[in-house]
Amino acid sequence: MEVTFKDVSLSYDGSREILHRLNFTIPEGTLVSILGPSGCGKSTTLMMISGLLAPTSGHIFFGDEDVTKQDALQRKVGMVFQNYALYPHLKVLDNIMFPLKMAKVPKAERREKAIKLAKLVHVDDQLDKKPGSLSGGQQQRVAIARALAKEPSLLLLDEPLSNLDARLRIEMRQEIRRIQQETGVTTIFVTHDQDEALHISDHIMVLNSGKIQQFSSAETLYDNPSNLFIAQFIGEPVINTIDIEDFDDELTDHVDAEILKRAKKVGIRPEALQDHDTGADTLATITTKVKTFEKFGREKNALLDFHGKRLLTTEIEAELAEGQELPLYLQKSGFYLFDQEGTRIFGGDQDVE
Amino acid sequence: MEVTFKDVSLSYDGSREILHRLNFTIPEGTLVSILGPSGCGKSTTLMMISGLLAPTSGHIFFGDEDVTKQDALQRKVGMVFQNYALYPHLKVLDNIMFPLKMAKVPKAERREKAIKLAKLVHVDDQLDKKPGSLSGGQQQRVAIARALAKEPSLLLLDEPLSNLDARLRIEMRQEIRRIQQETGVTTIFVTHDQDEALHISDHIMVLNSGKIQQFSSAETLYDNPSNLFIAQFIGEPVINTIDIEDFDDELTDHVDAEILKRAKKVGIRPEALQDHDTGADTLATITTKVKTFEKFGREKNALLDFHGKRLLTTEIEAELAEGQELPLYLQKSGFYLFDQEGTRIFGGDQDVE
Amino acid sequence: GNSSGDSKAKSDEPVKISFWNGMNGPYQKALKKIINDFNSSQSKYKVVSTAQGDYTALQQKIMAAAKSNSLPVISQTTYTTVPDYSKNNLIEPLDNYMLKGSNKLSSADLKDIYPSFLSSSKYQGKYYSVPFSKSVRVLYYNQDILDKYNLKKPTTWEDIAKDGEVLKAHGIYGMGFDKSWDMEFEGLARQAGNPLITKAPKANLDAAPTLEAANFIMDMIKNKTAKTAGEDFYWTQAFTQGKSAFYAGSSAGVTQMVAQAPKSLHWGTMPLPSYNGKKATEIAGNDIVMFKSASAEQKKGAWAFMKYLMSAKETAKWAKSTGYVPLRKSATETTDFKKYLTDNPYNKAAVDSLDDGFQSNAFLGFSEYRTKLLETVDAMLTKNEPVKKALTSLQTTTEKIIKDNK
Amino acid sequence: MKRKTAIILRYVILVLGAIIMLMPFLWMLSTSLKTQPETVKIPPIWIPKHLMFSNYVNALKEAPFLRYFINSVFVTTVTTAGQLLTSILAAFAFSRLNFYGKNILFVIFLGTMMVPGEMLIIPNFVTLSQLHLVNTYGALIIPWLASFFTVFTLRQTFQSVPDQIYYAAKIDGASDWHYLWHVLVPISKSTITAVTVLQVIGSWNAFMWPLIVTNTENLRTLPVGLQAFTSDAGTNYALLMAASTFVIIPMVILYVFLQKYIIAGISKTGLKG
Amino acid sequence: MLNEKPTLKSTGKALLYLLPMLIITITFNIYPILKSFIMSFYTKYDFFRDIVSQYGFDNFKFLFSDPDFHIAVKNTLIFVIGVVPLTVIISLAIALLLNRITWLSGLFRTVYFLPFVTSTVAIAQVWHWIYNGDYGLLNYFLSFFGVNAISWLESPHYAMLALIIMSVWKNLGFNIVLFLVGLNNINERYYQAAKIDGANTWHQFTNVTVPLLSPITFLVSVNGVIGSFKVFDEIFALFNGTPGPSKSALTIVYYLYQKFYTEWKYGIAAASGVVLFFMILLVTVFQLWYSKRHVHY
Ligand SMILES: Nc1ncnc2c1ncn2[C@@H]1O[C@H](COP(=O)(O)OP(=O)(O)OP(=O)(O)O)[C@@H](O)[C@H]1O
Ligand SMILES: Nc1ncnc2c1ncn2[C@@H]1O[C@H](COP(=O)(O)OP(=O)(O)OP(=O)(O)O)[C@@H](O)[C@H]1O
Ligand SMILES: [Mg+2]
Ligand SMILES: [Mg+2]
Repeated sequence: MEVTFKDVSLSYDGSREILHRLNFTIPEGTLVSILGPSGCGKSTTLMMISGLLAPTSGHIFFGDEDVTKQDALQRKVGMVFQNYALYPHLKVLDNIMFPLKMAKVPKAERREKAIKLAKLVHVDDQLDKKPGSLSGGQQQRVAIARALAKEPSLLLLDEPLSNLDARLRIEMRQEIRRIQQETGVTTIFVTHDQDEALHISDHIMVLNSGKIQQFSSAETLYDNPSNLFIAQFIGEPVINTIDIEDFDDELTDHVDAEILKRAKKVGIRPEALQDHDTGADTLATITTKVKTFEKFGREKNALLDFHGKRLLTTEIEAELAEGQELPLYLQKSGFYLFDQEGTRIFGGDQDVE
Repeated sequence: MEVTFKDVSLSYDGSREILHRLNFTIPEGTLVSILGPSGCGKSTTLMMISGLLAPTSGHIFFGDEDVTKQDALQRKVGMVFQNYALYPHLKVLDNIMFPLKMAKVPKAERREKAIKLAKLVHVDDQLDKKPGSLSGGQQQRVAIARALAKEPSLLLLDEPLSNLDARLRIEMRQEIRRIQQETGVTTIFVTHDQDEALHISDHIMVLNSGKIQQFSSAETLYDNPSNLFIAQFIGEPVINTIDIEDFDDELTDHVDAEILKRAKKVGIRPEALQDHDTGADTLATITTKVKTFEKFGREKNALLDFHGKRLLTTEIEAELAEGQELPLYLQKSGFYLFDQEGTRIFGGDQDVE
Repeated sequence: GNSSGDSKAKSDEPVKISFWNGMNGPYQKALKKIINDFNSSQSKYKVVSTAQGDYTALQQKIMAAAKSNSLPVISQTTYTTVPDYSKNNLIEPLDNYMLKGSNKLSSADLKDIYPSFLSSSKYQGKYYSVPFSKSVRVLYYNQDILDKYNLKKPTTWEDIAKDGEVLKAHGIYGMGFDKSWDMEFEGLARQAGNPLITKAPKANLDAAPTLEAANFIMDMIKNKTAKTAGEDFYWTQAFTQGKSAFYAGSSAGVTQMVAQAPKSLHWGTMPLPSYNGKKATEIAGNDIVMFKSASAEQKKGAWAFMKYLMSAKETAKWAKSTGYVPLRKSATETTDFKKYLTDNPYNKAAVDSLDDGFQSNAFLGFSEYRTKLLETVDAMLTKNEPVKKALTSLQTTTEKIIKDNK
Repeated sequence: MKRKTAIILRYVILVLGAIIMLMPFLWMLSTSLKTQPETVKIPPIWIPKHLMFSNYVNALKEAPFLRYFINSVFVTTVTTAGQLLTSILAAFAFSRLNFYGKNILFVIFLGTMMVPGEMLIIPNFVTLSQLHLVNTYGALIIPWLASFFTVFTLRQTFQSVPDQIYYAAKIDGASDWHYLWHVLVPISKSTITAVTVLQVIGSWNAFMWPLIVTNTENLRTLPVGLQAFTSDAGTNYALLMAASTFVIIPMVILYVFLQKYIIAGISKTGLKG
Repeated sequence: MLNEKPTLKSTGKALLYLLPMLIITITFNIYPILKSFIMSFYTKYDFFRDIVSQYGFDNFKFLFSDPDFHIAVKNTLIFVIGVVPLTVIISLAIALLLNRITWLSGLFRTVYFLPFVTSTVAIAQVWHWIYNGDYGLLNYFLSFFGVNAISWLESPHYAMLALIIMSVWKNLGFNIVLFLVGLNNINERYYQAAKIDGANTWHQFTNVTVPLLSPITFLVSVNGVIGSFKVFDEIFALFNGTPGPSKSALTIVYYLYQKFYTEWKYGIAAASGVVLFFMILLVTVFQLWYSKRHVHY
């Protein structure tokens, strides 16, 4: 099912608009992640797709059909709610079976299917419990199983893995991806975990303050952030951002003067600060001073001082002493300039949007 | 406040035991994270510390005082619940002020304090809303503010950041860490995010199936996993685990024969498979065949075939062709042997537990 | 408690006589006026009346007060409760005041009061109550119907039955009864030869005159020449709508009839016709009793008040302002009262009936018996139970009630 | 289209139902404006020829209604407030506290509802008289300060409040007492409003009891005043209905005012879960 | 604590909460109830002076052999079975409708509550008119369906039905209010989940509303059962102080009332009260037992 928003706006109270004229198309059979800061309108968007919330203005299409006026029942989507919304009076098994019961699947079959799904999400040892006596993560998994049980043509998942541990999370996201690819169900996945979004999705939509910031593939998002917000939002550790004024003339020879004039902010990904010359990929050289050097597990972070500003790099192997001077090689990939409005004007692949 | 568990067991229904004879001490003024798979008993442990749940057997001490029989009111801890548990009838501001009201803080003062906390967690623009019209992440932040308002001597946080986006999450955990260090409040932090646990905590307790697997610093956990479960649970990507039988004689010269005989499983961290000899750190050499090579953002993963088993490494820089033969150098740090019961018998620092 | 405490009142203050009653609205006002008159007519006693709502509430209240020793000095009640009250030693026989002592009723007084009132005040040879708010059964007739179908006012019940036959053809009933016709029934039975229960008491419920009376009424009803009010309870409404030529109802209903009847309707009242050459009409209403728990002083005062109520002047005043009947003959003979009757012709029939008035004999278990009687009438009407069968079974039940209460 | 028909159907059913529900009320209003003959017209008439507003004036003259009104307000207020207090406390104990004999005590209390009130009038009168409370406001109020129905209703609502909220309150330093008044009561305000309305009306309309335990006009309440229109001779319906209207109008106003609280509750958030 | 067992301390604390209620209830409910229970064993008794000269089971024996009491028990049971389910179903249905409209909802809610405040005299009058055999509204409606005029209040066959209809009607307002409260306490999110799961309006009702409303339904039905067993006022109003044609509306409380206040047979009245009490208790305990399994708090 292809989902299209045409100028969709929403306001809960009729005065403050939460979403502003959203326009997008989610192609049939893809898995799209929605990323964005807390409170930006992700859940609201899902609620509108599901039909539980009607847009204040604009139109929603499933394929060619305008479904704006259809209610949730008619739209027949599957959904995992952010707060799970399990039926408190039903046992786990009955919760999972509920959509099947509504679809009038014969009893034996629905039972079998529900048990299969319970196994998939590892709650098959909790089938006789009520949601109230499950752990947070178990509840969440039951909610996933319930949504999958329906085999909808559109699956909406609102932070479905937020309460699972890292191992299970990876397993679950792989399962979701597998099922999605096997059945070809269009899936929209809200997450706050970028890694998850990067691994699981065909496309990522980044929302902020009720507006779409960028809607593209994971790599594009990372390599070609369309604005400063995206550059800062995507990537861990966060991109180094400093003012253009903090540079002396390190950039003059390497960037067009015209562009340099318009530029306001400089973004440098931590891995774009190499301790050795990489040849063609190197854009410029800067000199920094080591402030701290830390190691967590496999990660090594060096915090550097550059003209009084902080820079972080992850690319230094050897242990460094504090205060040590360090020349660094700015890599082309991972170096961006942004103008007054935050739009990217240099770096990345200019053609890709 | 130092928290001590002595032989604490718990069963909800009187038949199935959820926690088995837990023994631990959380030193005063530290921040301890509890990590563990979903459903292992993390929330249950917190509930017992807070006094909302009485242990089936065993004793709980705050400092020298046995508080087992005290209820939550007497224990005066602060807590963020996994499901937030905000008061549905109170506005955000009143929710945050509630503990202050109970503590009979004068009205003006409590208001001021609550607004300060609301700013800290970025919900100061939502003060007049009821919890029902907040987004998931906003609710969670209100819950954090409410718990902090109380200024307890013991702070319990049950996955307090699970619904926040990456940026906010980091900001919040840093705030929590800062407040914890400034006030010296003993803090127990349940999370499923290892990265979070590694960054924020003084010690990490790993629970599984109601038993403590290891309680140590973040590095020790990573470098010296006390058993196979820990080794597999901690670290991303997950450690490579293969049976000892899958080795021919690559290890014979490097590991004590006695130990090799007892060994059952071999654990090799992805970064302990280097493509070049590192000298003293290299333990042994193996030959593998490249299966796939992937790149996500900064990450490069090579999947290799070793005697028909899968091995993953993250240490290969250059792009590799499929099927290519590749000699790899097994590093000492990151190579472990585990016996039948899963206990580590080789690798890591044997003295550290 | 308003009896014992108050009796020790200082000598210069009047003795308080508490008086409970079930009078409401205009009746309550009329009563208050008479009490005020009494209170200002002397300085020794002060009657304080309390309206206790309807009779049901009044009965419950007396029961509760008796149980908690907080009875008033006097109270309104139906005379049929006298056997029960006296058995439980709650009420004071009035003989010592009424027949003896300085303030007794003279023999002229006793003769003047209608005998039926006096006889019902007497239980087991002693007076226990004095009559107070009394009404009788009278016959309402619709003059318009009589004129239209050339009928005369009936002199006998048989006339009514005959008129019924005439009117039946025109869809009009001859006679209308209230929901239950037990009062007319008892009247007819007496005229036929015996009261339903004798003073003894002995039940005559399956005696021939009783059966005759019941059959007479039931035959009319089955014949559709008479009808009971049924769900309407009183036939008043139906009468004002011209559904029947006659209606045997309470004289207390006159006020209501006046208020409800359309101005265009010509109607009147007359004493119930005779049957078997005799006349009898049942008296209903309430008496006043004096409770034992009061002090001697209060009792004396209470008697003074009772006597005052029965005086010709006051009873006439009471009758005029309420529509109840006066208690003595002399009260009806004053010019003042005669003028009242000319002004209010509808009220005349009641007064005219008084000479033929009777009241059922009260005995222990009377209310239970009365419940059964009403049930029996109801069974004949709603279950079509044969008269004989119904009354035979009522006889058995009543005999048992009488026996059980011996 | 389907949705529209559903809405219309709803209104049609509701309007039909409303007519049946309204009938006695309209009857009361209409009768209160009739002349006496009109009140007993067969078949009944709904719209009187002349609206007899004078009935109201006349009705109010029949009894000391002002005094009755003040008594009613006083007795109703104190009774309702007291009853709410005792009931809230008891309902809390039954819904939240653990104690020995809880179930048995609950059934015993429930048992008190199973005995017809008609049986209690006399013994309670005796008790009050032993306490020297007959013919005081105390007699009108004290026996009604506990109602197990209210306890039961509140318990059902209190029990629906999720445990998590209770825990959160405990953590926030709220004792059971504070939890009750700062959390449970405000959360349950729709139920509390509902039982308040029911109790106010019950107390306002009480008839038999005030009659029995008082002996002076000064202590009597409005429903007693309605007696003025009934007697042996029949009932003056026009005046009775005028007075009845006067008696119930405060209740209607109260209900209109409070009904939005009954519905508002915690609205969308809800309690369950 | 969540899994705490009762202790002496917690019991003491609970008692403090229960105390005000206990004092009143013991004095004005439990004590008189016990007294009347004991009274049911008095066979010779001076009520006013409280002198008992003989105890025994005669009062109960009398009841079991009294045909009137049999009728009363039968009628009471018919009434309860007739009234309770109807009241629950109709008031729930109306509450649902009222909950689903927005336009004029306040007005409708008030209208449906009015019978609860309207004077009983007016109610009795209107119902007399509705039930009137000749010109009654009900017969008028029925005549459209070819039903011959029924004298509702005068026929032993229909009187009970008439009583049931009026009682259901009279109790609606009150129960609608309770159901409205209950409906508003159900979290919207369960309906959202149910819609997503493909539940149509009916299925939402049976799978979300019914189970989550069960505490209120339980309350309404327990209260309804108890109240219906005790029916009295309605009979008095509808049948002008009689137990209906041919005792067709004679119920236990009516019987009790008659024995107590008009026949002064206190022992028998008390005994009938005891029988009634145990009948209600039986049903209520069954309801409690059922609720343990089917009521979701
Ligand atoms: N109220 C309860 N009654 C019965 N069993 C319960 C109850 N609460 C939790 N459990 C069970 O106890 C175990 C531990 O639950 P707990 O909530 O402590 O897990 P957790 O470690 O917090 O998991 P998660 O990360 O998913 O929140 C689970 O198997 C759960 O099903
Ligand atoms: N029912 C509601 N009434 C009013 N405002 C609401 C309501 N629900 C959400 N909002 C507001 O709308 C905005 C968007 O909420 P939404 O739940 O869509 O955020 P979100 O992107 O899902 O955030 P999170 O990641 O924290 O869940 C928030 O500012 C929130 O406060
Ligand atoms: Mg959300
Ligand atoms: Mg948990």
